[in-house]
Amino acid sequence: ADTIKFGVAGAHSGDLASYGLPSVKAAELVVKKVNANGGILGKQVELLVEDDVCKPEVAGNTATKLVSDGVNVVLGHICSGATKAALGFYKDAGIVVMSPSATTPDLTLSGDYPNFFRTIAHDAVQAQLQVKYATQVLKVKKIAILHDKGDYGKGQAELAQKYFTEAGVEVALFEGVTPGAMDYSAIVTKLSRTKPDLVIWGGYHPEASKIVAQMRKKRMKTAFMGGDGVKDNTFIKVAGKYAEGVYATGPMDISSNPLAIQAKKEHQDAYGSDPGAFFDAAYSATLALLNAIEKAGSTDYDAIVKVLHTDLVDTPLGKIKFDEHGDATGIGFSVYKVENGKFVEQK
Amino acid sequence: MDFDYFMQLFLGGLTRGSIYALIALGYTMVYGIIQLINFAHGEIYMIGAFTGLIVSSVLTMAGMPTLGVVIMAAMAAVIYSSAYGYTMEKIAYKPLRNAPRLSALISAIGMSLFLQNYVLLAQTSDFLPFPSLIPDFDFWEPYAHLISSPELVILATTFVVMMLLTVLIKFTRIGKAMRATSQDKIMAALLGINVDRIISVTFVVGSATAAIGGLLIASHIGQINFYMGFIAGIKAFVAAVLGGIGSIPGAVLGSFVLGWTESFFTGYISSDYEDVFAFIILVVILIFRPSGILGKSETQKV
Amino acid sequence: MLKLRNIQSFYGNIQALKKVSLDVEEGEIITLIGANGAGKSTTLMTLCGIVPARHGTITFEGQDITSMAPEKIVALGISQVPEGRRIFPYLSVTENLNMGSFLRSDTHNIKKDMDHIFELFPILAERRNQPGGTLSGGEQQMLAISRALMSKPKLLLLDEPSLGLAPLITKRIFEIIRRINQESGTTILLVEQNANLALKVANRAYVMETGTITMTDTGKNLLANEDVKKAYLGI
Amino acid sequence: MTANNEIKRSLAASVWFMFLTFPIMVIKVNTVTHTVEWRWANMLWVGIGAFFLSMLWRYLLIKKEMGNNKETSDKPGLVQTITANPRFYIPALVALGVFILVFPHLFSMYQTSIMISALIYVMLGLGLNIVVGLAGLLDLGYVAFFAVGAYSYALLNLTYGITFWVALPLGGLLAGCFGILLGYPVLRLRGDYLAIVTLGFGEIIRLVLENWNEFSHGPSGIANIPKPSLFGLDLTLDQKTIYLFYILVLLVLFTIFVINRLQDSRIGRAWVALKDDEIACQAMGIDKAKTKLRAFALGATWAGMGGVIFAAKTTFINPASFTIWESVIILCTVVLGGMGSILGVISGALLLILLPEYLRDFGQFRMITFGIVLVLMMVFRPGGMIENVRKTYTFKGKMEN
Amino acid sequence: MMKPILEVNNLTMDFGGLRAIDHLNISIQKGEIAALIGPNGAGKTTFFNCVTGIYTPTGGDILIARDGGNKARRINGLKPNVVTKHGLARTFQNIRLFSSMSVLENVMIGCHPVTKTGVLGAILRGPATRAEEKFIAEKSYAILKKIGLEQFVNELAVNLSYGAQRRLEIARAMATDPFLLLLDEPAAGMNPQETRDLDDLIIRIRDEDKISILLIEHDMKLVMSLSDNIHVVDYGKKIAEGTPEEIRNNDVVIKAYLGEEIDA
Ligand SMILES: Nc1ncnc2c1ncn2[C@@H]1O[C@H](COP(=O)(O)OP(=O)(O)OP(=O)(O)O)[C@@H](O)[C@H]1O
Ligand SMILES: Nc1ncnc2c1ncn2[C@@H]1O[C@H](COP(=O)(O)OP(=O)(O)OP(=O)(O)O)[C@@H](O)[C@H]1O
Ligand SMILES: [Mg+2]
Ligand SMILES: [Mg+2]
Repeated sequence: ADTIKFGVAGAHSGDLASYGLPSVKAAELVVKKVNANGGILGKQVELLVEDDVCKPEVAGNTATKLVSDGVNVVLGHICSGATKAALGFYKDAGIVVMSPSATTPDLTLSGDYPNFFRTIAHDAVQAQLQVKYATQVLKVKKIAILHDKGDYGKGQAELAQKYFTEAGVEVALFEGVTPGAMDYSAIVTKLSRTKPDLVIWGGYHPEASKIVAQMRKKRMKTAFMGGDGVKDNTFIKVAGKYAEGVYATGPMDISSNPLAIQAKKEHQDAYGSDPGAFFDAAYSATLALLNAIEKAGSTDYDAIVKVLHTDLVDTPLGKIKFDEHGDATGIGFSVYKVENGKFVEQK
Repeated sequence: MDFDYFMQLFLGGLTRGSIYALIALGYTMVYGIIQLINFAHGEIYMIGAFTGLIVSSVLTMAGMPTLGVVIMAAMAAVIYSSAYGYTMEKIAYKPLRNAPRLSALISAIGMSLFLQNYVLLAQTSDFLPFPSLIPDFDFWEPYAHLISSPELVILATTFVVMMLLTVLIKFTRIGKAMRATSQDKIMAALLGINVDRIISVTFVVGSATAAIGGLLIASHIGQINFYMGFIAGIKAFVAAVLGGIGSIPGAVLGSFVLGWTESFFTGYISSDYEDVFAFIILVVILIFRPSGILGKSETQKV
Repeated sequence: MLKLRNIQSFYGNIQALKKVSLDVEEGEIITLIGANGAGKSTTLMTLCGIVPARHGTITFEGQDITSMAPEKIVALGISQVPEGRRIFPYLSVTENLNMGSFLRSDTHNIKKDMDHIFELFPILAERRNQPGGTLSGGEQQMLAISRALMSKPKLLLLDEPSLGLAPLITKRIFEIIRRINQESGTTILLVEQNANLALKVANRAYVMETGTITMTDTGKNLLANEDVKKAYLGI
Repeated sequence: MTANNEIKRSLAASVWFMFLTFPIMVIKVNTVTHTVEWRWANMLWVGIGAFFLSMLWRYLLIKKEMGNNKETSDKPGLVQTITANPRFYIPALVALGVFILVFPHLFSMYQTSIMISALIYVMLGLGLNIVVGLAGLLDLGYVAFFAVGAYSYALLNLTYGITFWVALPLGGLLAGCFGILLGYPVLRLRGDYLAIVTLGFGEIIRLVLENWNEFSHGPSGIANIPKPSLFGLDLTLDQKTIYLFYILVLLVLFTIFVINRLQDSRIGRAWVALKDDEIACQAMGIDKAKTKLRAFALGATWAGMGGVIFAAKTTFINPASFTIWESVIILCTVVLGGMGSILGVISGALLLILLPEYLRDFGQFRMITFGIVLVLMMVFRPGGMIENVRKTYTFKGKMEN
Repeated sequence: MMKPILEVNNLTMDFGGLRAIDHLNISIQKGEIAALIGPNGAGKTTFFNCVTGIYTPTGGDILIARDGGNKARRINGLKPNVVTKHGLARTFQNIRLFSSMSVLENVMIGCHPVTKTGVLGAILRGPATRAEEKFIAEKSYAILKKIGLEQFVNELAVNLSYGAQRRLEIARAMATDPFLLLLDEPAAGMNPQETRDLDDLIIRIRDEDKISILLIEHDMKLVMSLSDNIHVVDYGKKIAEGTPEEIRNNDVVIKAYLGEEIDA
């Protein structure tokens, strides 16, 4: 029974499974390698994978289950809402949690959860970057903001609205659309009447690709920019030719990072497909967590937290450590543009 | 200019309505015959889309010409959706024919969950790109900003399907048998109607309609995943009820009303409360016409 | 023509028929009388295959139909006016009649038969486009009988055809029964509470009590039978 | 009927399922590498599986039919025997009571915590049972009232610092008022029309919570909702959980008591009558709208109280917890357990909430199993786990001959 | 002369283009047994439906007065449950019993309008509620006894024979404390023996319970032996009114309804 218990929590079934399953795979790959090399502190690492379906009420139970099972550290959760609901339980139990994907600024900035870390930059960073790029490079005067009414999307959109307004850009339209709707022609029609210079999207890529496609089919050429929910290869795959020219902010380009290349290859070897959403962030988080345990020499909460804040670790995202709030340093955002079917980082 | 905007919203609502209608038609047929809210109908539509995608990808890779691919994919989708619909009825609904109606509803919910997760496990949870099966017609290019050629095809298909189904139900022998079966199964049997077969036929026809819908809609929005049927199913169900559940033209009209409501509300007010408004329209209409727009009012004599 | 031998049937776990044997010869009018709940309607439903017979055999024209599907039995030429009328409520009067001829293919005769029906029951002609569900009780009864006639059966099963009919119409119904029996040679199995009229029209009759046939004789003899008089004729 | 025949039919089923699952189980198209993966092994498994399952299926169906026929009315099921005879049910109740009392001390906090979830659903199920099981109104938007309760507590606590114990009745009351408000215009709708309108109301409430940030904090929800306090004592998380567990047990008992009383009353009888025949009911002087509204409001009140507890349990709520899916699950608990039967609804709720939790080890197969269980339960026990045998009022007065 | 307890003036009911009731006038005196007869589709059941609030009449007045006093109350368009509260109760042409309830409970439902326990009362079950429950049960039993169904009290209503079900409907209606009972074809589906019992029962209800009766029936033997007064309608219009003797010999009635000879 002497193992390091590594929890992985997130949506592993249901409609959001595609955001949660890549993290499981990342953790599996890393742990397999670590265990093959003799484990950590002489112990094997044991994965405890628990589904929260991205629902806050389930996340509470998931967290309790992991805590009851004696988990040492947790990778997850995936959705901000579920993360928020679960954090209290981990905090009381003194367990470090690291999310690859929960981007609500509050989670770290509120200071309520010293046990929380993340390997993704929070939404405010992203929004500021979007504003900077839009005003300085694209020189937009008037924008429209759409979101999916969800926890993640609307949060992003609201931050964008705040920063764009501060920057003196007119926000001509701010509306939520229904996720999963079969058709967005009405909102696209409305967009085309508003004539914005840029459409900012807060939300995930499936809706984004539907909206972009419908814009282009209506012969609308307005630029479109999304957040990290859009910067996903599935977006290009799904939106196809309509993806061309779309901007998306996302974690800085790591495709030349040898660790990232290797991780991707491991995934292809093991599962025969390209990795999915948040894979790199999850891979890095797993490395960071395991490294912290190793460096701390135990699974003691304070020791692990201390290492996380101080020790630089080499990951697919680059060399990272965590600032006083728990946000990973050195993993800023960049703006990407789809060119010839690829996200190309814009300098 | 503003008329142009109105027209765009009008046509957009019409397209959205047609999309709902293609699913609502099957819903309403199944409801008509066994008074079951077939929660899993949306999943049949999803399976149609998946089958279409799989077959078309395989054939494309095998080097078949586009037209052939489209035809083969459509046939496969229709055949498989029908087969799933047929099997589903035999497994999950037929044993429950004399059970309380709510039990059948729960069975349908279970079936819906099963089919979703079956596709999730056997295929993927990811969104998959769906090829655009309908090309942009050149002659239509001047009006494409109003309504695109694929949307035009969807509209036309909805119309044709509705007509065919209406003719089927109103004028053919099997249609008469369907109507009789839906009203009194024992009496229908006493008049020489094979009730089991009629119910199966209804599921097959309803599922085939859903498959056509699945293909067209998937090709219109360009993506599919295992979960696409659920929301579509709910919306189509609302549309079918709005129009008067059990009525074929009602399902189409209800879908249009729903489509327009959503479109105009988004266009002139705000899409934030689009669905809220759609449901309010539903409530208001049902308050004034408790059996839906074209529904039959209760004619049970006291 | 029709033979029932030791039929037993159940509703769930309630046994409705304990031991029913009866014979109907071609061209006869047979009446089945009995108190409420004796199992008369169940007998008719069992022989049409709606209620499964758990024991015993039913043969029709020499063919075993005991476990045949209802629609197959009906196709052999049996037609029933069921208890409770079972009019299709959303179909118009004409459509209801058309359903009666569902298995027939002689289109032009169907039209003629329908006109004939409208002659017999003018009120139905007046209501021809009204949904069946909105008809009055008696109108529905007429429609149910007409619908059965539309199928031109060899064997016609009538379950309380006079229920809810005005005296004038009741008389007409019994005339019709006699007439189709004589003119088209239709065999008739009649269940009636109005035992007086029913026994008068019948060649032979069976008396049923709590799921069993207890007596059988010619209609005339039963009319004169003291027990029958007391129990079923109210004399 | 012969075994040979059965095998033939199962073989046919097996072939049919191999055909049916062919594209989805066998072919997997990789759109990145443009390759096709043919998984023929799957087809084999489907074939073999379908063959044996089909045999089993047919066997069970036949058995079910025989069971229907054999079971005589004077031999009630096991459950009925136990619940009807004090000699059996008193010891059973005592044992159950003791078990419940020691439960949180025997098992881990996780077990207690999911038991709390399950008990919340027991409350919801019993509440919905008033609407669906007793009054026969199909309500697909029950979660709306649950949301009203949860948000009542969260918001009142946030703005006015109102505590759990004040919020509990208040949340119930508010939800009840909502029930009347929403019910009034739509109760004349019949059957499935009512179902769809209630579904609409459920969605409206959720969408308003999602969109109206100023009021409800939008989709990001409300966090740090306090758990109930015990005389201002400072409790650990563990103790708080146990405390909440006991509160719920009491509330469930209270619910059972109330429903029992209602069932055997003038009101309860009116509900049953209304379910049987609305027109005859009105002809007996029963006000249809008022009677239905009562059921609706009572059901809503319980959902509201459930919502308050839910908020206290999760300490975080957002609109995503109140989707149609939630209403559907609650409905499933009612029907699966046995509509109208208190014991049935309780077992249904426990099964449906605990099952997915205990199926955690199934991982991805969890939901598919869940779906299969729903279908199988309904096919083989359409009346629910514990079929409701309505206890009719027995005349106890003297029956002179 | 006493004022009528039910007075219907110029009642008209249209269904789309169909006029089912056409300026019909009928009045019922206290203590009378009246019959409403007429061909199928004449509008008899529709008349009941209008009077009991199931349909809102297109035109005309329906007035009731419990004691035949001068204070008549207009009940057009009131809801069925309100009409019942005012003292009109009915049975249905197609039996409409509460199928999942016992015989006793069916009658107990009939007591609904004369009792008043609410939600709170039901939950608390105080002495008043308990007394009321006892009262309901005993009253219902007494009615069943009068109707002759007491041996079936705890039986499910659906398990009764047809004739018994018809009588149970009458019992249920009586439980609402009506002053006028409207019976729609009470003898349909009964054999002659049962019909005779019904005859006695109706007379007893009138004499012992002081409930007046209006019945629709096609069984002429029953109608002729029971009725004080017979109203004949055809195509929604009244074509005759009078004592059984008068009606039996009325040519118009014979032609439209009875046929040449009657077995009575
Ligand atoms: N659907 C049913 N479910 C359960 N029991 C039934 C059902 N139909 C009839 N029964 C029972 O079966 C027995 C026979 O009923 P059946 O209807 O055949 O009698 P009947 O002779 O036609 O009487 P009636 O003169 O009242 O029509 C009765 O005891 C009745 O209660
Ligand atoms: N809801 C309705 N819609 C249309 N027509 C109706 C409706 N209800 C009744 N009718 C018609 O009104 C006429 C009177 O019907 P009603 O039921 O009152 O007849 P009735 O006198 O009771 O006849 P019966 O003796 O056959 O029961 C009938 O011709 C019937 O078709
Ligand atoms: Mg009968
Ligand atoms: Mg009538």
